[in-house]
Amino acid sequence: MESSEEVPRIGVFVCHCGINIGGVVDVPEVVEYSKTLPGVAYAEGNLYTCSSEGISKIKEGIAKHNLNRVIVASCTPRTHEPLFRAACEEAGVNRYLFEMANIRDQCSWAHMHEPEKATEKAKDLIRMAAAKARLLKPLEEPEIDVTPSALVIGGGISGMTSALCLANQGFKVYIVEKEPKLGGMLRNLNKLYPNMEDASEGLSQIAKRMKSNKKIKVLTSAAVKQVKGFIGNFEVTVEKANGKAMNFEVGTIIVATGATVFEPVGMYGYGEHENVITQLQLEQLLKKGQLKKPKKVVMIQCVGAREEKGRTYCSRICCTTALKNAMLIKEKCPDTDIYILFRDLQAYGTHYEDLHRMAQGKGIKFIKYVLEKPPQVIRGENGRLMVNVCHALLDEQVKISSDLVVLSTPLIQQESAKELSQMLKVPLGPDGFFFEAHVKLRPIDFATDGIYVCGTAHSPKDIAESLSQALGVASRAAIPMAVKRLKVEAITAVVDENLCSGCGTCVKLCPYNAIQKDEKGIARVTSVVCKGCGTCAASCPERAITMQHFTDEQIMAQALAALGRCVA
Amino acid sequence: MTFEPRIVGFLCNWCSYAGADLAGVSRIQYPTNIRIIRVMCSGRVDPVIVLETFINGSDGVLVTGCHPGDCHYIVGNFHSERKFRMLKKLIALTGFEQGRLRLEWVSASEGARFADLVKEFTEQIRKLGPSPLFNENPNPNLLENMLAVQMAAASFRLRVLVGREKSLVEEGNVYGEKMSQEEFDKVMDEAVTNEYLRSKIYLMVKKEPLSVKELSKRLDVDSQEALRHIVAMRRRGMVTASRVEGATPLYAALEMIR
Amino acid sequence: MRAHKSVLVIGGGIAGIQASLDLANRGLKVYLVERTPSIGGRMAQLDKTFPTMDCSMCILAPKMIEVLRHPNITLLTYSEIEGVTGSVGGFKVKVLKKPRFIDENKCTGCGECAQYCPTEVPNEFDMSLGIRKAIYIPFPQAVPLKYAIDEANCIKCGLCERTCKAQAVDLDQEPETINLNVGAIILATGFELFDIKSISEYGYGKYKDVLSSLEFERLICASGPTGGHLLRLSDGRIPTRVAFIQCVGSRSLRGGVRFCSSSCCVYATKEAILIREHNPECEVYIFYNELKVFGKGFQDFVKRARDEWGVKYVRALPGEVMENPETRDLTISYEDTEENMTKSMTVDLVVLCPALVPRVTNKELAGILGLELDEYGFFKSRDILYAPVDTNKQGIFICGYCQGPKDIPESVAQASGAAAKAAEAIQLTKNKGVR
Amino acid sequence: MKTEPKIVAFLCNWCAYAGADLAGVSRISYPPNIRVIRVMCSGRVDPAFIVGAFEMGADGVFVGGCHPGDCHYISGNLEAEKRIKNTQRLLSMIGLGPERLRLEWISASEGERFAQVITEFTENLRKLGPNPFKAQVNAKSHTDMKKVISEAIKKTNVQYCLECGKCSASCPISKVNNAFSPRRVVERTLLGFEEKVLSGTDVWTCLTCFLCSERCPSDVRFPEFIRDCRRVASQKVMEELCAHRGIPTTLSRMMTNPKIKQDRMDWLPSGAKISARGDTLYFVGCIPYFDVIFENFNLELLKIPQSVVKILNKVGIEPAMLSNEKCCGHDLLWTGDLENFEKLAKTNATDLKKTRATKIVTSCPECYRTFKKDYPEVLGTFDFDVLHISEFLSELIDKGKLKFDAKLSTKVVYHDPCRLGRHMGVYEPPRKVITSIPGVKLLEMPRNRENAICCGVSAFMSCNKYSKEVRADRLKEAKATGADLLVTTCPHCQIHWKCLATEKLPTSSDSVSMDMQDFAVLAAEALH
Repeated sequence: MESSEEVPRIGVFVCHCGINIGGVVDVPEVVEYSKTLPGVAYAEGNLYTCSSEGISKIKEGIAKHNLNRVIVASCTPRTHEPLFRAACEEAGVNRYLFEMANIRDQCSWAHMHEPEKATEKAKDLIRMAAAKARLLKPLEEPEIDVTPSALVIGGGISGMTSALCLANQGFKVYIVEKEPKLGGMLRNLNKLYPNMEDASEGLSQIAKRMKSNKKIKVLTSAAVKQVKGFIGNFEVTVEKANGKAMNFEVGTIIVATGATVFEPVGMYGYGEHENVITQLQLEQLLKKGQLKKPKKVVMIQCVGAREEKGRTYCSRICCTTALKNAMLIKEKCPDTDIYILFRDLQAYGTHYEDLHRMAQGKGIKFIKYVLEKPPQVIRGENGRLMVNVCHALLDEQVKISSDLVVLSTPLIQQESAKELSQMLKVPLGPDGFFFEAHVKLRPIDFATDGIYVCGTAHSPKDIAESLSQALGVASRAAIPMAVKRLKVEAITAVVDENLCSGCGTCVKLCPYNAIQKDEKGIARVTSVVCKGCGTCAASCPERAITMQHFTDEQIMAQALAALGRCVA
Repeated sequence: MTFEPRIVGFLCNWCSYAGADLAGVSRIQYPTNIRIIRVMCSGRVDPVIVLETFINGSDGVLVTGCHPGDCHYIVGNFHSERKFRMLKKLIALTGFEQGRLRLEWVSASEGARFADLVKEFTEQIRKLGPSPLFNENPNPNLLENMLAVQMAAASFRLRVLVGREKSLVEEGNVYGEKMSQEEFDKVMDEAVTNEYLRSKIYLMVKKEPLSVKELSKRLDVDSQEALRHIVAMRRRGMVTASRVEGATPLYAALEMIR
Repeated sequence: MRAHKSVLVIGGGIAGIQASLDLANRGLKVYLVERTPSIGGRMAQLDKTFPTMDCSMCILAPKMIEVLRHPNITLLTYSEIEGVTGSVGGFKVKVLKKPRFIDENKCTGCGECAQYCPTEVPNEFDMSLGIRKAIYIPFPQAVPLKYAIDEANCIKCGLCERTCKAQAVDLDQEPETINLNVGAIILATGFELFDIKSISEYGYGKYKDVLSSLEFERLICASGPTGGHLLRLSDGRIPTRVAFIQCVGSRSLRGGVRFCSSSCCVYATKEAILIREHNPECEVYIFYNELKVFGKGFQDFVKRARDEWGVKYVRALPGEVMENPETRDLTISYEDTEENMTKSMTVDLVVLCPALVPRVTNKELAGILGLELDEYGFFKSRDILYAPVDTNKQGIFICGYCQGPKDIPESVAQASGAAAKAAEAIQLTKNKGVR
Repeated sequence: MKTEPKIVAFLCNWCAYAGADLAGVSRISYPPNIRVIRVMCSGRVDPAFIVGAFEMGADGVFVGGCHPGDCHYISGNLEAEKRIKNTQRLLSMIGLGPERLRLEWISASEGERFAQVITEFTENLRKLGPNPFKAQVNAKSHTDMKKVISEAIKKTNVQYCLECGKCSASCPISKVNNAFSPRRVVERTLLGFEEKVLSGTDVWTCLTCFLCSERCPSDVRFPEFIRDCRRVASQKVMEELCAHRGIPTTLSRMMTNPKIKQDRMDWLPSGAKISARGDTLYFVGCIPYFDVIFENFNLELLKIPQSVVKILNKVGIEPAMLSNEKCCGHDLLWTGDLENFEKLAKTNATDLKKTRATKIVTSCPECYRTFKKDYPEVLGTFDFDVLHISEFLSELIDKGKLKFDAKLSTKVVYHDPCRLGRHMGVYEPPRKVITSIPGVKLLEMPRNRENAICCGVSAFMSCNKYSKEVRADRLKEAKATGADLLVTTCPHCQIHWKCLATEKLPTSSDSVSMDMQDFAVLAAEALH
C-alpha cells in the first residue's frame, strides 16, 4: 500500500512501433516532452516496446530509476495492457500502477497526414496518462476460496446428467428433486426418437449410475428454501417433505428445474369431449398400450403456443413429438388415417427432417392452417368429432370426421420458478423461462457468477439438446471449483459509509446484485461480485461510491490534462 | 490563427474504444482535436464530470457507449442515456449551447462510423466557436449558471430520480405502482428547474447575503417562488437568515458539510 | 502411466474457442489447432448476431484475445492434424505447422509490410469481395495478430523483408511437425457452404447481384469491403428492393442435402432487419418454404421484423431468377402459396441462403482419428439421445456444427459440454490409468 | 361364309345425299353394304373421321359431294378433294391402300350414278378383302384407379411434396395460366381428392416437360405422376383436348396390328445406301406420316431422315432400317394407353432383333427416350445401344471419323427439346456438333440446357391459347438472341412452332417468325 503514499516516480516508455508511430509522431520530441511532466522521473523511446527487448527495457528502467508508476505510450490497452502489466509486476510494481497512452490506433494511424498535430495529440495523451498515473493506487485482486461442491436443483434427465458429470470430475454434488422419484418429464414419455427406445431404459441406466456414485447426495421430495452468499460460498437450506430442513455449503448452483406442459382447458373442446386429448396424454396411452384403434386421428399443432400475445414463443418439440406419435400409431394400426394440422412444421436439423419425410412416406396427411383461421372441432350428429380446417395452401375448407383429436401444447415454466428466481436473484425472461447472462455467448451462465442453467428450465428443447446444456453447465460450474481459489476483479466500487445515506439507488442499479444494504441500512459492495462498470458511482446521490482505478479524481485529472489545465 | 476545438471524449472500453481502435487499424483519418478518456462503461460517465470538463474549458464533450443491448455490463448504456436526458435538461436552462454535448453509440466494428462522428462533431464545434466560458471575453453569468447546473447535477434529489427512473417506470415503486414515462418526465422537469434555481440562489447568497426580493429580481422569478426555494433550502440547511434589514431578512449560504 | 492433463482442440471457431477457454480456465493444458492464420471462424465473418443484434466482432474479439493470452493455451494457427495414435488419457498427435514465412515471435502485427506488398489477392475472409495483400492478416482483429505470406500468390519480391523493422520476415521458413501428448481430443470443425452454383436456376455465379448470405454479411459489415454500404456489385447502385431465398440446397432430395441447416430462417430475418436499418427506403422480401424459428426468442424476433421493421415474408420457393441484361435487375418467378397465385417480382439484389454442410475434410479427419461420420457427413454421436458429444472413440468428443446443425448459443453450450466430458475422461483415466 | 364389306359413306346434304335419295325414289337398287352419314358439305369430312372409321374396322369409306362449281358452299368440295388425297396417302402408307377411300362428285340428279358407284366400290372392296384392322377396337381394359394413384404417389415421390410451389413457379403453363399448378394437383391428390383431379383438365394440361421435377427439391417427378394419372383419367376430357383430332395416336394404335404392312420408305433418295440388316440401325419414327398430316405447314420434315442417311453413308455406314417400322409408342404412353404401348414395344423389339443391330440411332428425341428409358421398363430387357443422332455424330467427331467440309456462315441458336434435354440429360453433344461446323456461331438463349423451356406442346395434347403463349415466348427468346436460325433436335418442336404460325397469334407475327431447321439437316448441309 505504501507505494501510493510515496511521491510518484513515473517512467514513460514511448514506442515507435516501427514507423507506425515513429513515421508520423516525432517520438524523440515526445520523449523529451514527457520528461518535463510533473511526476515523470524517466522517459525513453523504443522501436517496439512490446518486443521482448522492449519489455526488458521497462524492467531495467524500473530498477535503475526506482520507478513506482509506468506509462507505455504505444498501441491499445485492449490488446497490450496485460503484457505490460505483467512486466511491471515482475519488476515489483503493482500491476494497477500502470497506465497506457494509445498513440498509435487512436493517433498516428488516425492522423497520418497531420504529423505536427498528431505529435501534439500524442503529447496530450501522455500528459493525460501521467495525470492519471499520479493518482493511481495499487490494487490487489481479491482471492476467494471455492467450496468444491455443487447444488443441482431438479432431478430430471438434465439435472442427473450434470450431477453425474460433475461427480465424475471429482466434485461433491447435492441434487434436489421435489418429486419422490428422480426422472422428471422423461418418466411420462413413451418411446424416444430417433432410435425409438423406451424412455424408461435410458432412465433406469442413469438412475443406476446415480445410485452407484458416492459423490452424489440425492434429496428427493425436497425443495430449496433459502440460498445465501455468493460464488464459491453459497449457504443452502433444503426442506424435505417431512418438514426437516438441512443446511450445507456449495460453491456453485445449477438450475435444472425443467418445464411442464400447458393444459389447454376449454380449447378445441378439450375437457368437454373425452376423445379430445393432449399429445402428452396420447404419449401415455401409447406407453400403457391403451390406445384402441382409431379410424381417423387429427393432431392440432401450436395449441396455446405462438400466439399473438401471451405465449408467443414456439415450444420447439411439439411438431416432432406429433410426428413421432403419428408414426407409432401408424405402426400399430396401419390403416388409420392421420392428419397433422400445423402452422409451420418445426422439424429441423437432420433426423427431424427425415422423420417428417418418413411420416409423409407413411401417408400421414399434413394440412397447414394460419393463426387467423384456426381449425374448429365440433361434435357431429353421429357422435363423432368433426374437424373443419381451412387448408391455407389451397384456400379450401377441409372437413375431417375423426374419432380422436390430439392437441399439441407447449412446454411452460413451472409455477415454482418465480420463487426460485427471487431466491437466487436470477431473472426470468418474457417467456417465463430462466434468462441467461448473454443470449449468444453465455447461454448457460447467469449474470450472477456461480449460478448456471440448463435444460428446459432455460427454454423448450429435446433430450440431446438438454443434455448438451447439462454437460455444458457441468463444465461451467467445474471451472471455479477446479481452481479452488478464485481471483476476482480488482476494479470494483467501494462505498464510503460516512457519506452513504442508504437510499438504495445503487442497489437497484447494479446489474449484478453486487450491492446490498447491510443491517445498518448502509450500502455494501460484495467486491467479488462487482464487475466494475461504475454505473453506481456515477449515479450515487451522495456521491458516496468510489470506482477504484476509475475514480472521479482520476478521470477529472485526465480531462483537465486534456484541456491543458494540468495542475503540477 | 484558426480556432482548434478542444474536445474531450469519454469512450466505453468494450465497444466504442475498440471502434476508435478499428478506425486507426483501418487507417481512417479524422481530426486530431479529440482527446479520448477510456472508461469501463458509458454508465460510468457522471454528469458532474461532464460539466466539470466544460467548466474547465472544453469546447465539446463526446460520450460514446455500446449500442443498446450490446452493453458489456448488460444495461449500463441505458443508465447513461437517462443521465444524459437530465444533463441536457439542465444545460438547456443555462443558455450554454446544447450542441457542445453529444451521446452516441459506436460498436467495436464501426471504425468508419467513429471517424465520421468525430469529423462531424468537430465541425459542429468549429461552427459554434470557442466555449463561451473560455473565449477572449468569457461570459461570467454563463459560468455562474454552469456552476449552478453542476451543483444541481450533484444534488441528491436529481441523482435519486435518475437512479430510480428505470425501476419507477418499469418495475413500479414501493407500492408496486408503475409511473408512465410522461408522469416521470413531469416530475423530473420540475425537479431540474427547482434544483437549478436553488443552486443558483446558493451560489449568489454565498457571495453576499441577499433578500428574497433581490433574489427574485436576479433570477427573474416572482418573489413567491424565490421564497418557496429559500424555505426549502433552509430546511436542507443550505441557507440561513443572516440578518434583517428593516423588514426584509437577508439570507446567507451555510457551508455544506459532506 | 498417468493420463496427460492436456486436451487437443481442433478448430478455432466459436465452439473451439469456448471449449479451449473452459478447459484452460479450469487448469488443463490446451492445444488449439486452427487451419487458417487466425482463430475466430465463421462468427468472425458475421456482422451482427440474432436475435439481440449484437455486433458479432464486439462480443467475439475479447474471447479471441483471452485465448491468445491464456497461459494454459498453446495456439497453433495455420496448422493441420497429420496423425493421431494412442487412446484416451494418452493420445499422441502430429500437427503440421504450415510455414507462415513470418517469425511469429518477432512480428508485431504493425502491418508495415502489407502497405508495401505489391500483390493484391481477393480476401477469402471477405468471401473474396474485398482484397488483401500476399502478406496479410485475414482481418484487422485477427488473433494472433501475426502476418502470413500466402506462398501461392507471393512473388518473392522481398519488399516486406526490407520494410519489416522487426525483421520478422523469413522467406525460407520450412513446414514443421509438432508432436503433442494429450489426454483427450475435441473436434469443432464447423461447416462450409453448399455450392449454390449447382442450383443453376437462381443464377449464382452467372449474375453479379445474386449473393450468398455470407457474402452479404461481409457487404453489410462496417469493417467489410464496402465499409458497410450495401451496394450492387454489378453497378455499385444502392439496392431499393432485396429478396432473400431460403433453403438453397437444403431440405432437398435432389441435388442438395436432406437436412435443414436450422439457422437460415432466423439469420435471414436478421439480415433483412439490417437492410431496413441501413436504408428504410429499401424493401426486403424473404422467400421461404417453412419458417423454422424454434429457438429461444426467435418467434418474437420474427414478429418484430414483420411488424416493426416491415420485412415481408412470402411463402414460396421461387422457380428461377432472371437478369435483365440492360438494367441488371433480377426478376424472380414464384407462386405465392398462400394466395395460390403465380407471380413475378423484380428486385435489385438477391441473397441466397445456402445449406450449411459439414466440411468435406471431415472424412479425412475421421480417418485419422478413427471416427465414424453419420449419413449426412457430420461426426457421429455415440448415442444421439444420451451422449451427444461422445464419439465412437473414448476420449474424443465433438461439438458445434460439425456434430449437427445448430446456432451459436447451441454450439457454445455444447462446446462447454465437450469440455466437461474431456475433463471427465482425463479425471477417470487418471484414476484408472491408461492401458 | 364370306363377310360382306362394311362401307361408311359421308354424303353432302345438297347433292350426294339427294342423289342417294333419288336412287331410292327411282327404285334403283345397289348393295346394302353402305351406311350413310349425312353431312352438310363434303368439306366437313375430317381425315380423322375417315381414319377413325378404318380403325373401327370399316372396309371402305365413301365420300360424296357436289360437282366442282356446284358446291352449295362455293368451294367446300375442293377442300374435301385435297384432304381426301392427303388421307389416301396416309392410308397407303399405313398399308390399307388408297382404294378403300373413295371420293365422288354426285349431283342431286345422279341417282343412277350413285347406285353405280356404290356397286362398283363394293365390288372392289370385296376383291380387296376385309380391312385387316377389323375388330381392332382398343377398349381400355379396366384398371383400379385407387391402386394406380396410390402406387404413383409412392413411385414418383409425390408423397414427399413440401408444398413449396417451386414447381408452379417454374411451370411455363402455370406462369400464363394461374388455374394450373402442379403443387395444387399434388396436394389435392394427397388429401384424397383424386377423382376431382382425374375428371378435370389439369391432368392433360401438363406439358410433361420435366422443368418442375428438374427443380423440385423433394424430387417429385410430377410428369411421371401425370403419366400414371392419365391411365385412369377421363378419356372423354382427353379426346376433347387432343390436338389434330388425334390422328397421330389413332395411327399409332393402328400400328399395333400385327398384320400391318406399311409402305413408308418412298422418301429415301435414289443412291442412298441402306440395308435390311446391320450393326447400326436408323429408326426414322413417324416423320413420313407427319409429312403428310402437316403437309400444309411445309416443314420439309422428310429432309431429316434423308439428311441422317446422307451423313451415315458419308461416314461409310449403310444403316439397317425397318421398311415396316412401327411407331415407338411415345404418344400412347404419355396419353395413358399403356396396353397399346406395350404391344408396340413388343413388336418393335422383335422386329429390331431381326436386324441383328446392336446400335439404334434415332433423329427423334421421343423415340430416343422411349427406347432408352421406357422399353427396358415395360419389356424388362431391351439390350440395344440407343443413341440420338447428335450423340452419334459427336462420337464420330471425337474419333475423327467425321469432319464438316462445307462452310456455312450463320448464327445459330439451339433449343433443348425436353425429351432430349431434361428427360435424358443430353445437352452438350448437339452443341459440340454445331460448334464444330465451320462458319457456324452458336448462340444461347437465357434459358438453356436444364433451364430451357418447352416448345409448348407434347403428345399433341392441350394445344390452346396458353400453349400458344408458351410457344410464342420461346420463339421470342430465340429471336432476341439475334440468331439467323433456330435449330432443334426434335421434329415435334418444329411442328408445334409452325402450327403456331398458321393460327391467330397472341402477339405480332414477326416477333415470333423465325427460320428453323432440324439439327440433322443442318449437319448434313455442312457436308459436301
